Amino acid sequence: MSFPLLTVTAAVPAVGAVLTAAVPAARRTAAKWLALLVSLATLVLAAVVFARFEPGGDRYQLTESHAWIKDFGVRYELGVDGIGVALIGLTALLIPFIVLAGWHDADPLETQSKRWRPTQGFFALILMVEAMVILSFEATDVFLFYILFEAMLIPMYFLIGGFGDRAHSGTDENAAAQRSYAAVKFLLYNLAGGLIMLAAVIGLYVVAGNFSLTEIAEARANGQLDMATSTERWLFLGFFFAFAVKAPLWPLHTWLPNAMGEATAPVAVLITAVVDKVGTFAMLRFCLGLFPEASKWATPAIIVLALISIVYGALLAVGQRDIKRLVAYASISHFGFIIMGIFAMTSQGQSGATLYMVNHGISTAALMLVAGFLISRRGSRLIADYGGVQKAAPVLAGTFLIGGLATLSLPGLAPFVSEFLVLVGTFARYPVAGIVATTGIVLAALYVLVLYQRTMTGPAKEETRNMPDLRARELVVVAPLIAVLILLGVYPQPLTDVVNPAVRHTMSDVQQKDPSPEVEAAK
Amino acid sequence: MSVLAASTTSTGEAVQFWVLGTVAVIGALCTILLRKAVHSALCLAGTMIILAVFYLANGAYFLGVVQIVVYTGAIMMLFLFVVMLVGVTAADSVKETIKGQRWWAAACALGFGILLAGGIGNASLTEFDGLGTANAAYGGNVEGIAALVFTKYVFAFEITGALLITAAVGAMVLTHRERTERARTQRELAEQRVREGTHLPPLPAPGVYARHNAVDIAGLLPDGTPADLTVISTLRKRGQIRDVSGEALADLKALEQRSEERLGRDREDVRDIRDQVPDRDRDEEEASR
Amino acid sequence: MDNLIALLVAAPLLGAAVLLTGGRRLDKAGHWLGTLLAAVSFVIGLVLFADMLGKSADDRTLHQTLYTWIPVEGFQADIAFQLDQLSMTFVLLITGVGTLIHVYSIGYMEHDERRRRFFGYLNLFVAAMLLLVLADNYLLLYFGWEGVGLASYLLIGFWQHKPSAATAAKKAFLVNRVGDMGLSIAIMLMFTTFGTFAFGPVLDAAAGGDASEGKLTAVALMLLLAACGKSAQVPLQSWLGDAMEGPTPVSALIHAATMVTAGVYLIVRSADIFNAAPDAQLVVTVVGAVTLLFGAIVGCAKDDIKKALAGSTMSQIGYMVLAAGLGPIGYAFAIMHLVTHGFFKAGLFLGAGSVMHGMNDEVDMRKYGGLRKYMPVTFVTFGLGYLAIIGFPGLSGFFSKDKIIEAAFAKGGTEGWILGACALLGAAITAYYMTRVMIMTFFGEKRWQPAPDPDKAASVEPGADAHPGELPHPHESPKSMTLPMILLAVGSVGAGAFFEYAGFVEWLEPVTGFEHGHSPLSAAAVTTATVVVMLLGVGVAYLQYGRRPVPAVAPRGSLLTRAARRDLLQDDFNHVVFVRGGTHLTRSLVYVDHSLVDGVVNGTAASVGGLSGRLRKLQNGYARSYAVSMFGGTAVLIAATLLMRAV
Amino acid sequence: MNPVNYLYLAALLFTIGATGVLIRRNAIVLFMCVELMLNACNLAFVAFSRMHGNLDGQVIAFFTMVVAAAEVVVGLAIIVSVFRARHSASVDDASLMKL
Repeated sequence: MSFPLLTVTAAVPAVGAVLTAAVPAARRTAAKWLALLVSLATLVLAAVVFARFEPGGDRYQLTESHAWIKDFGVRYELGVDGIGVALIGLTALLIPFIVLAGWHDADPLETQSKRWRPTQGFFALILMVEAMVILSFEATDVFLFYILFEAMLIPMYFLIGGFGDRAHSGTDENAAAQRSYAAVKFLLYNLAGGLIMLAAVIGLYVVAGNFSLTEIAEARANGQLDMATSTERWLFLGFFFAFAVKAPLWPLHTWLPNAMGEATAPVAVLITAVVDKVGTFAMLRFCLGLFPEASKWATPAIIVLALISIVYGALLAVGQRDIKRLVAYASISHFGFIIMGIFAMTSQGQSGATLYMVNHGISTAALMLVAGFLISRRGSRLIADYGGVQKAAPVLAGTFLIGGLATLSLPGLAPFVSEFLVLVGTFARYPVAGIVATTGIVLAALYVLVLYQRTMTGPAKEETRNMPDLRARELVVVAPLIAVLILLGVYPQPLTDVVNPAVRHTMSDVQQKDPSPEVEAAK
Repeated sequence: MSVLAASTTSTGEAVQFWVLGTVAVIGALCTILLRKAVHSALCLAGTMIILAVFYLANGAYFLGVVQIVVYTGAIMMLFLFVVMLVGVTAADSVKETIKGQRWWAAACALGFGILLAGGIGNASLTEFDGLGTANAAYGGNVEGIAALVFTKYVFAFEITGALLITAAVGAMVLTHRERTERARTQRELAEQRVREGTHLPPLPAPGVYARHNAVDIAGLLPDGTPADLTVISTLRKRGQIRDVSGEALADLKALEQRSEERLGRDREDVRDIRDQVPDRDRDEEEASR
Repeated sequence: MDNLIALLVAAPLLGAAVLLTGGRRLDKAGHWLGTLLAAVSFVIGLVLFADMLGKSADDRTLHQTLYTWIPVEGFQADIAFQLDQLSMTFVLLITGVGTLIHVYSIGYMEHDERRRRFFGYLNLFVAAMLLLVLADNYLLLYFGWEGVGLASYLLIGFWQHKPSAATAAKKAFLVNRVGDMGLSIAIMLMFTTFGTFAFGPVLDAAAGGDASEGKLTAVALMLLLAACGKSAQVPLQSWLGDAMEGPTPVSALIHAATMVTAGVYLIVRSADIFNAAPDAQLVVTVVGAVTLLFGAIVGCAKDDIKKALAGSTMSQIGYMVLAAGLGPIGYAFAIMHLVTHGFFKAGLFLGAGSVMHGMNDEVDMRKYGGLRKYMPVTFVTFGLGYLAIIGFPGLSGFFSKDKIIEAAFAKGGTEGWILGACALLGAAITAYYMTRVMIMTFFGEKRWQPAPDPDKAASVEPGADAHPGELPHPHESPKSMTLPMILLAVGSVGAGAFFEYAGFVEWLEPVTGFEHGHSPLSAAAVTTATVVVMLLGVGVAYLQYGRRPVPAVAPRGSLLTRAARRDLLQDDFNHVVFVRGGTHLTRSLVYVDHSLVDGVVNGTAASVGGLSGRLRKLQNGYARSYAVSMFGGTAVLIAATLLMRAV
Repeated sequence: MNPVNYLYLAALLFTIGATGVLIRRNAIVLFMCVELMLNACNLAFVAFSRMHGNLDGQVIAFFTMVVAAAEVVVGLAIIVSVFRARHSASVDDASLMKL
């Protein structure tokens, strides 16, 4: 038996979380360093996974399989394909920055008791989320995945509800009420999705007799497992609903702006850049892998919803007055692109969607973390409270602009590659959808530039005149992210190399071929 | 009674069943309907004894005896003790406080009873074996039960033993009251009385000297009326004060009558005093006797 | 030789990277570094040019492939360059003019504390522009296309503390994005039609007639949309006037000489597609003709010297687009006019910058007058540029513009006549407004003696040495500024004749193709007509502004004048339709999101909560009450059991 | 007579006991009613034991008694301590089990 690399990759942050939580109250700083070290160790392990993964090899690699609940055929079954590897890499890459960006976000307040240990809890919860997310990218057992999918709500709930943004307008009680509203909304929304998924998981078990993704997919491909069309559709919808809540897809999106608005910036990044990716990832792996026919059946409707998400999210982003909510709506728009790419059922679309998941994670992290630094300086989330920051803090403004440009998919930065692939892939099959989606790029420019103009340019306001520029710690957070954005923007090959084979498998799962160009078709 | 293997029972047992069964049901009804807890307890004890007889009639000799000894003798007595502790005379109010409770209870009980009866009627229990062979297997009912208890049910038996011990300890823990604060000294008590200023000297002693010296008899005020303050608070709360003022006044009246007759004088005001005697709680007085 | 192509882009890119991340320690030498790297790029360009001249005409195209940019199943985009005659022309224009403007900026931005960053942005622009013209596929071109958009955004908004500059920058980027949308749709169409978007295969396939004309027309129209955005053609022209908020060198380099001509490049580059889509070509010519008149009319009404020149730019690019729309008879002339325009318009802008430099950054021409004595060099160079743009015989504008007018007539049919007439009319108006600018600035009496209006002074460009509130002391600019102006003036004078006689058309022919048009009018007739209308325009302007004093406050003017001052109401239209409409749309959507989408969710939550509140009353805390429910429940269970048994 | 009548009697007694639980408020009486229900069950056990000729029923009844004894001990102790704390043996006074 080989070394259980995947288990270890997920276990390191989990153990780290427990250790961090156990650090005594007085040794706050030690807890932070511990969390940072653990997250860096996880990053190293993820790099090892990346290196050990052979793009030309089997579909699922580094597999592990142990019996878990024998009576129901539930197995502890892990394995990664290229998509999983890319997303594990994203998660492991972002967590150290999230930890570093949230360095002071959970310091206990003066008024709190000395025995209270919010810092330890904060970092432990972040590591816990990391462990669960990584494991969910690795799980090839539907039941195991379901458990993780649901379980990660718990630490997220506490992160949102327990550690709110200290920059808020209004009284503390008011802010606490809003925070708890956001946390409960997050939880209920996702639980509702999860419950419906549970029903579908049980249904799948009844139909298929086990939970193994690989076995079920294989049986379906061989024709050993026949599902009635309606059964398959219902099961598909059950899974898809849960993932669409998590992703989030219009009209199931309203929890995201609340959650991202009320949480601290690092937690907001954790939500949108990491946890939500589980939803889109699962669409690719489980919806398409388990229910290819139903996926094809539902595609038109999903494409329409995704289009609405794109345009609607962008328009609402334009209309926001709160920086973080603006980013949240922008994310909704971007998730629309990802989902559209997945269901376009073309190689370009799906590769693009996978790259989009990674790139959106990094670009949103860059934008949101810088926004968090900005907000922490002024103590307000309202765009109208800023102006002329550029003069006082040029580096902050510059990094903010780069994050924004990445969000609007400027060529040369990573998101462009993925967005264009999604557009091309969609256009090849659904030209009208492709054209409508391109309006998204105009609207993206609008909300990003309006945000930049209102916060960074113009005459400096009294409160922003002496705003300090980025500190060393903050620069350490932002600079590598920007470097990665540029690198993946001009040289995305390392990613595409691992993603392409996985997409080829997915395409064969759904038995789709790329539409061939008109000229070739004519010949 | 020795051979209980038929599908019917003897006529004697039938008579016994119908007579005692009726009494048992009446006892049960009285248990739940009588207002005073002590009456309920007594009725229940009666029902249990009848059940013991039924056990015996069913060939469960050991259980019949245990029922009397343990249930009626020990458990019911325990009930009575507690009733005594918390107030033997306190009667429940008959007024229902929860809206619709009685109706719901009645409806549920009726439905439940009918369903149970229907269930029993539905079951095919037309013939039965009797306990003859079973009792005879080990040479008697007690031996048979013993054999079962110490073989097949030995674990259950041991566990019930543990349960009993635990229950005993639990009961002690629950009822034992740890003194959580230092007992106040007499000096402190005196100071408190002074501070409160309601009743400075020690409370007057109960009893009417030379006539009654029991603690439940209130001392008499100079005008012959009883002073409740002289009786300890427990009895006062239970309303168990024996009032002898009437007696005393009657004696006084008789004395005055005699002296009247002797002196030939008419004293109207004595009658006034007698009218002031409250004729309250006549039934309570009876209850305390 | 091939490997040098990447260096062309790399040099300024390196400059941008170093200058933008280097921090304050580069403040002292940053501008020299930027200028040097632009010059290096120019030198490499010259080397490659010399090499190219040494080869035969059909063998001049160079390719360099660096690596595969986006390798995805069925989709391959390379980082690969293609250097042919067309690209070469642009490379020399961009790096040449670019270097001159770097030099000019050293003086112009001398007192700006953020000069290092300015040079970083300029370098970034040069790199992106080179990438645009050197790309060998449309996706890489798109990269450069957006890159110049970004550089333009950064440079227009360079003085970010001015809200007007920030707004103008945002507007420019947004309007350009609408055009970019066209480009990306065009690329997607190419991909689905041809399975690739590299120049070679796509253009060959288009020329070979493999694709349906409908598809090609769609592609061409989308490319035109892109060109309209970048080249400020109607209907996406509104950003160019506002873009003058940027520092003047930026206006000269980006918004006159190079970036705005990218649209023309795109059309000429995609010549094979347009050739195969005649309907699209017609649209192109119409857009060009409308814009050339539009820009000219706007240029007549503006009192702001830079905005007048911006109108002129729009108009001149209109000429180029018109020429490009004419097909093989016009491509070469479009590029020729593009290059000559690059020289004289850059010269004019630099001249304007020099004037503003000397006039306390005053931009209102009504506050100029009689400056020729104070700024002789500026006067002479500006004057030569002026003569070139109005098409004075012998100067560069004459050669290029005359050819375009001729080609327009040669289009043939009614269209030819209409387009030719438009072009001629445009020439007349050009002469008129440029004369107006010239007279108002350099001739007549001084109108700047009283101190500039304080309100005005505060709102003007706080460029190099702004001392608002002080009296202007018109003076000649430093050498670093005049030298580029002189060089550009030389170009304005000589470029046309040089191209005419050195065989520019033949040089471009392998790339763009060339046909001689058959004009219904003889070449001599067209030339005569052009010169006559030009003189007419000059004359009218002289009568209106030279003979009479210019009022310091603009008269109300006719309806047309007033409309032209407001960019022919285009901005008002945009404001009403897009800005206000968009604001209402987003506001109502925010409302919908909050009350409808979220309302359904919160409503569900509230109704569940209400139901629970009612059910909660059953939970009254009385054990007996619970006992009843348990008892009832047991009864129900028994009933169920019995029923099950009964069934 | 059929011994099934014992079962009917047990059912009746059980129902009476249950009704008592529902309508009485005095915790002690309530407890007695519970005892009544237990006894009714015991009667049923014994009757069944006789019917099936099997002593197991009696053993179970025996255990029931033991458990009932334990329950009574603890229950009464609870009543006493509650009475001490609240000076009341009414179950309705302890109505804190609500939202």
